[in-house]
Amino acid sequence: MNFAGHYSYWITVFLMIAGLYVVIARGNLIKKLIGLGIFQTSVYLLYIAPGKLIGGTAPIIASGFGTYSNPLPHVLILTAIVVGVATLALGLAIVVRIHEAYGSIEEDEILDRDLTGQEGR
Amino acid sequence: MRSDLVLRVIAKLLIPFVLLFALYVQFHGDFGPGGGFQAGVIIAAAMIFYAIVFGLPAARRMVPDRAVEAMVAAGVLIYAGVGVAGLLLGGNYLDYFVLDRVPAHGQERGIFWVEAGVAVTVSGVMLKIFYMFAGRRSDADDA
Amino acid sequence: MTPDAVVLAAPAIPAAGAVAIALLGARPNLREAATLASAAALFLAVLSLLGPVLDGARPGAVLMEILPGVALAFRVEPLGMLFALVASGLWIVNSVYSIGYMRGNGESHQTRFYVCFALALASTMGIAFSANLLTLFIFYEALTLITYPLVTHHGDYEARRGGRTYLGVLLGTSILLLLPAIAVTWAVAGTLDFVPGGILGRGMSNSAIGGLLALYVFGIGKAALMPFHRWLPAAMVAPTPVSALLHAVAVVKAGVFSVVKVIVYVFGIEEIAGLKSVDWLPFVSGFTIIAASIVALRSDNLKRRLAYSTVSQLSYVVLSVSLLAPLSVMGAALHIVAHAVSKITLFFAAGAIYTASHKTEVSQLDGIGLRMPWTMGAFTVGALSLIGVPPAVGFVSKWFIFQGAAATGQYLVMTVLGASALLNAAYFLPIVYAAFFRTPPQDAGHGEAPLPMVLALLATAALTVGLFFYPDIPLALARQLAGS
Amino acid sequence: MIGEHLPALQVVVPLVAAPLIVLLRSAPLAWLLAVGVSWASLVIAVALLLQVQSGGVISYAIGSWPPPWGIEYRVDALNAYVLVLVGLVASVVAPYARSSVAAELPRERHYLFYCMYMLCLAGLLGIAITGDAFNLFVFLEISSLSTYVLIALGRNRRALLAAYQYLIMGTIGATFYVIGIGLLYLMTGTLNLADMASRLREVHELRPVLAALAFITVGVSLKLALFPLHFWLPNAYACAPSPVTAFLAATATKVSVYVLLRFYFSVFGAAFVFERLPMRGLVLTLSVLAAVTASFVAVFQQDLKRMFAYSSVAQIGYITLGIALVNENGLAGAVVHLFNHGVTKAALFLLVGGIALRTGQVTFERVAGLGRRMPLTSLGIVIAGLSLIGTPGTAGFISKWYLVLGALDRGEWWLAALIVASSLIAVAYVWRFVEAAYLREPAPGVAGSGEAPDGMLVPAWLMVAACVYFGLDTSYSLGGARAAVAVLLGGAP
Repeated sequence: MNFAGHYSYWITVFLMIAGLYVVIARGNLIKKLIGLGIFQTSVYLLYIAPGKLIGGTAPIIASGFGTYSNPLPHVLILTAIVVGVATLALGLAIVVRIHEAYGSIEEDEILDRDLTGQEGR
Repeated sequence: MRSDLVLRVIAKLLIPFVLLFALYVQFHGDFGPGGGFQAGVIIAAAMIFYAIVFGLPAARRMVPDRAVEAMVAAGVLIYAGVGVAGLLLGGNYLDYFVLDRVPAHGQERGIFWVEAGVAVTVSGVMLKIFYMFAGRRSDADDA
Repeated sequence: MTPDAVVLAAPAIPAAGAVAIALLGARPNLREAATLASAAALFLAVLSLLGPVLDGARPGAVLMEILPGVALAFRVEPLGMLFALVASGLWIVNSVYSIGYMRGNGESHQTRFYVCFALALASTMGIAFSANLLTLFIFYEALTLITYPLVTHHGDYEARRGGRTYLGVLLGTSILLLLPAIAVTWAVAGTLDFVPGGILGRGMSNSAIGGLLALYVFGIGKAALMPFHRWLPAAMVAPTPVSALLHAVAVVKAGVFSVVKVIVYVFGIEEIAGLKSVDWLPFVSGFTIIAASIVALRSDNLKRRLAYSTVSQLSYVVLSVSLLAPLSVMGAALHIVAHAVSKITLFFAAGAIYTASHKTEVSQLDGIGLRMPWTMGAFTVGALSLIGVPPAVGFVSKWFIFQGAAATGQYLVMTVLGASALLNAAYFLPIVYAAFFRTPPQDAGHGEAPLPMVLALLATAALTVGLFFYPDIPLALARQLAGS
Repeated sequence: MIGEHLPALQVVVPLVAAPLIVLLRSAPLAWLLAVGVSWASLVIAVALLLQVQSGGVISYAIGSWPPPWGIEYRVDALNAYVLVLVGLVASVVAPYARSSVAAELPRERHYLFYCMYMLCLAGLLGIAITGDAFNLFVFLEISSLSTYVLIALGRNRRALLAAYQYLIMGTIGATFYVIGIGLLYLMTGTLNLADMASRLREVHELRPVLAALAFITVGVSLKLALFPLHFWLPNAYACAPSPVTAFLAATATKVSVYVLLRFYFSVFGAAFVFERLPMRGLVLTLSVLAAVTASFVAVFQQDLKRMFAYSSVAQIGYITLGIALVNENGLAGAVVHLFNHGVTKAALFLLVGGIALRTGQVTFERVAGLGRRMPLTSLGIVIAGLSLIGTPGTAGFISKWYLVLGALDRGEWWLAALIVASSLIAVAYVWRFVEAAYLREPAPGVAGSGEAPDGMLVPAWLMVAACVYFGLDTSYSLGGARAAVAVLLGGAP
């Protein structure tokens, strides 16, 4: 197997694992969202990288060009990015309200406050 | 910041051109990089620039919250409306071919309106997000 | 109405009665009238089916298909006819008695009581007339659930605990054992209908048949075969009319009825007679007879003693059907009737004693026969019937069971029957003796129970004796069952 | 003319209703529109089911681009069945929402609720109807995002945390799904499910396909809360506004199960998933664990919503267990349990919502003596609870029956015994409610107001009646499920 030849996959896998790790390991709600963003970004790469042909151009028919990159992954990922942005925005909005309600964005502190029934600021 | 004269003048000068550029990007989307997404974001960027320079209340006077929400909804409705138009003209949902007597023109017509809807919604959403996050802060300050 | 329509009406009448009772909840007299009216209507409806069934007709009705090939369906066969007749007839008597009891003791939630009672009868009719195992199972579970509010009627700690045992054992056995048994039957036979001669065919090995039989007889927890008998004493926290009609007649008889029906119509007597893998059943039921009698002997609480007596008597039915001979099957069917009328008399008496004197223990009954001569007279008749002394109906059924045992040469069973008759005498007769021949304590200032109760218990006592002299109808139905 | 466009209308009608509601902004109008659209979706779904029954699979090309290039909406007996379930629950929840939302949410957010409700409905219907793997992801996210918002609308601040947790888990799940789709796309070059299925047969390089299967399984299992990936569910269900809980419990997880079924049986093929791989043992083990442990946990909950949420996890275990049986009876049990459990849980959560409206919280202390104060609500919970247990004569029995038969068909006696034994645990938690409601005196100081408003009681009781009806007359529920199973086992999607 050609390890170096698959470098885009290595990057993808690295981003995937790193993002997932951040989501799981961090207690800060914002950092979790950042991790989630990295995790999603790896998917963008996973889709787009194979769609590129070396020497290919944008798929607009013009004289002098014979090879085109596959446009479909781009379209898909454009959608996925929009979804990702929406998720991020919603996540942040919820975090803002959590901060207002609990006075903290650290997971352990929030759970602690829920247990003791203590009010936020 | 609000009293910075240079910024205010530059901003007033710049914003029309930003909006114009947005329109260029919007209509160039047919045959080059561009389209509703990008144009919508640029429009929103212009508004956000305005809000940063002149303050949130001023921006809200110009584009009120209600209008922003209406933009979000209207854009989606335009998009869906194109689809329904396809239905009414005898094609499938989102069928652009039937929008004009010449199928190729129908495609262009369809994508034009769809991109317009996208631009409206995207700029609305971007503004809405900005208003929400920025608004919280000033609400908190007022309180 | 055609007989087919009457079959549908049988569960519908008490259900409609329940609605009427609920609506009339604010006016007790009208409410009780509704109970009596629906009881009478039900009895007449069931009675109208008797003629056709005796002539060999099997009226039935199909409602809707629940599973492909299995419908919610009713079909009247002799055993179901007998059971329905007993339950609906005794409901009238019991309603009269209930009115006296509930008012005499000032019980709360009376509307709920009568509603649930009517619904319980509706479920009983459904069981009696069910045409297949699934219909039987549906109404069997419905009966369990609808009697739960009756068992926990008082709502206190005792009632909750009794209710848990009641529900735990009955639901537990039916879901854990009966449901898989039905599923296996379906998988093997491809049908769940009750067919004379059985439906299993040759699809199972002998040992598997033995296992399936075990799933059925233990899964039908209402038959109170040991070790799944605990719910019956637990159910005694209920008001006495509930113990009388439901836990001496409807519910427990639904259990043994189901066992008989499964053995006759699912397994088929001829099919499994002589199989080594099913000959454990007489031992289990024989053990239950003796063990429950001994427990009854040692119980001071009157209702508890009656409950264990019921456990023991129910196993008579299972025992006699497990002999797998036509005569013993007749005996089983007859004992369902005999035990019903006798035991309801005994419970009526226990309730009357409680209402009049608030006494619950056997040791408190010294000399009570002098104050309540009618009640204790009826009690004596019921006790003698269960011991098997003529002229009471208990003698008839025991006679057939004995003959069945003799015909199949089951000497162990004959020994069990003899021993249990002695045990029955040992736990009933001291009560009678104490009631009539011991000197009463001086402080007891009470007379007979309220009139409706006395009337009810005299009626059932008369029935106990009457059926000895005129056993034609039950006998004819039992003969059809055994011959079919 | 409308008949041939029903597949598109199924999704478009609620999708268009959402922005319309934002434009309307008025709560009563929004509610009216939501009810109308929900009912319309049900009508469309039923019409589609009838069309499928008479004319076979319906294929609808969006934008007239023929599949496999364009997006295809593809309706067969399986997803028509799911569509009807979603439509049915939506059209019962929508009328119910009026009173409930009026009590639980501030007035200026009402239209937002209905907008999100419509989006969620559109998303769920879209997942079920689309025949395109990536389109499915988009609808998955539409429904998920609106669900997060709906949960965050809950009264308690814990709702925010529950929504956040669900957002993280849901996004991870959806991203896993998309990774799996990406790998399949790399191997087959198509996103159309039917096309993908046929091209997969020719793929010889198995490793990416295995990875795709793993990613899709984990991703979808997160969404359907398969044990042990269920931790988001109890919080989300317990904190969300009552109509949301009812709607989600009855539909969201069910639609995810549909996705799993679609991929296992139609795309990868049952033979590949269950015979060449040890998936059967895995799914079976997890399902049994879910059914047993979640039921046990449910017994010890203090809050009714939480209790029924854990019960949902257990019931999902039954559904996946039916899938793992991979035979006709087992699958019929799984598919019919989708429907029956959906109806049962909708009834339960709608009724519990009524209690929440009257007593604020739905802890066992608060429901003590409820049988007197809210007789109809209590009775309804008991009947629906019986269906949850699987008492004969209720819908739940039908599914249990087929699961047991499926286990017996495989000769797995112990499994049949486990299925019936675990339903006994359901008796324990349902009976906790019965004892509290009927056999305990109300705690002092609990508000003694009466029944829930009719607007809530009537829809809830409709569902209760459905629990009984579908236990007695199974020609629709079971007939549909068996047709769906025929599709699954027939191979072609």
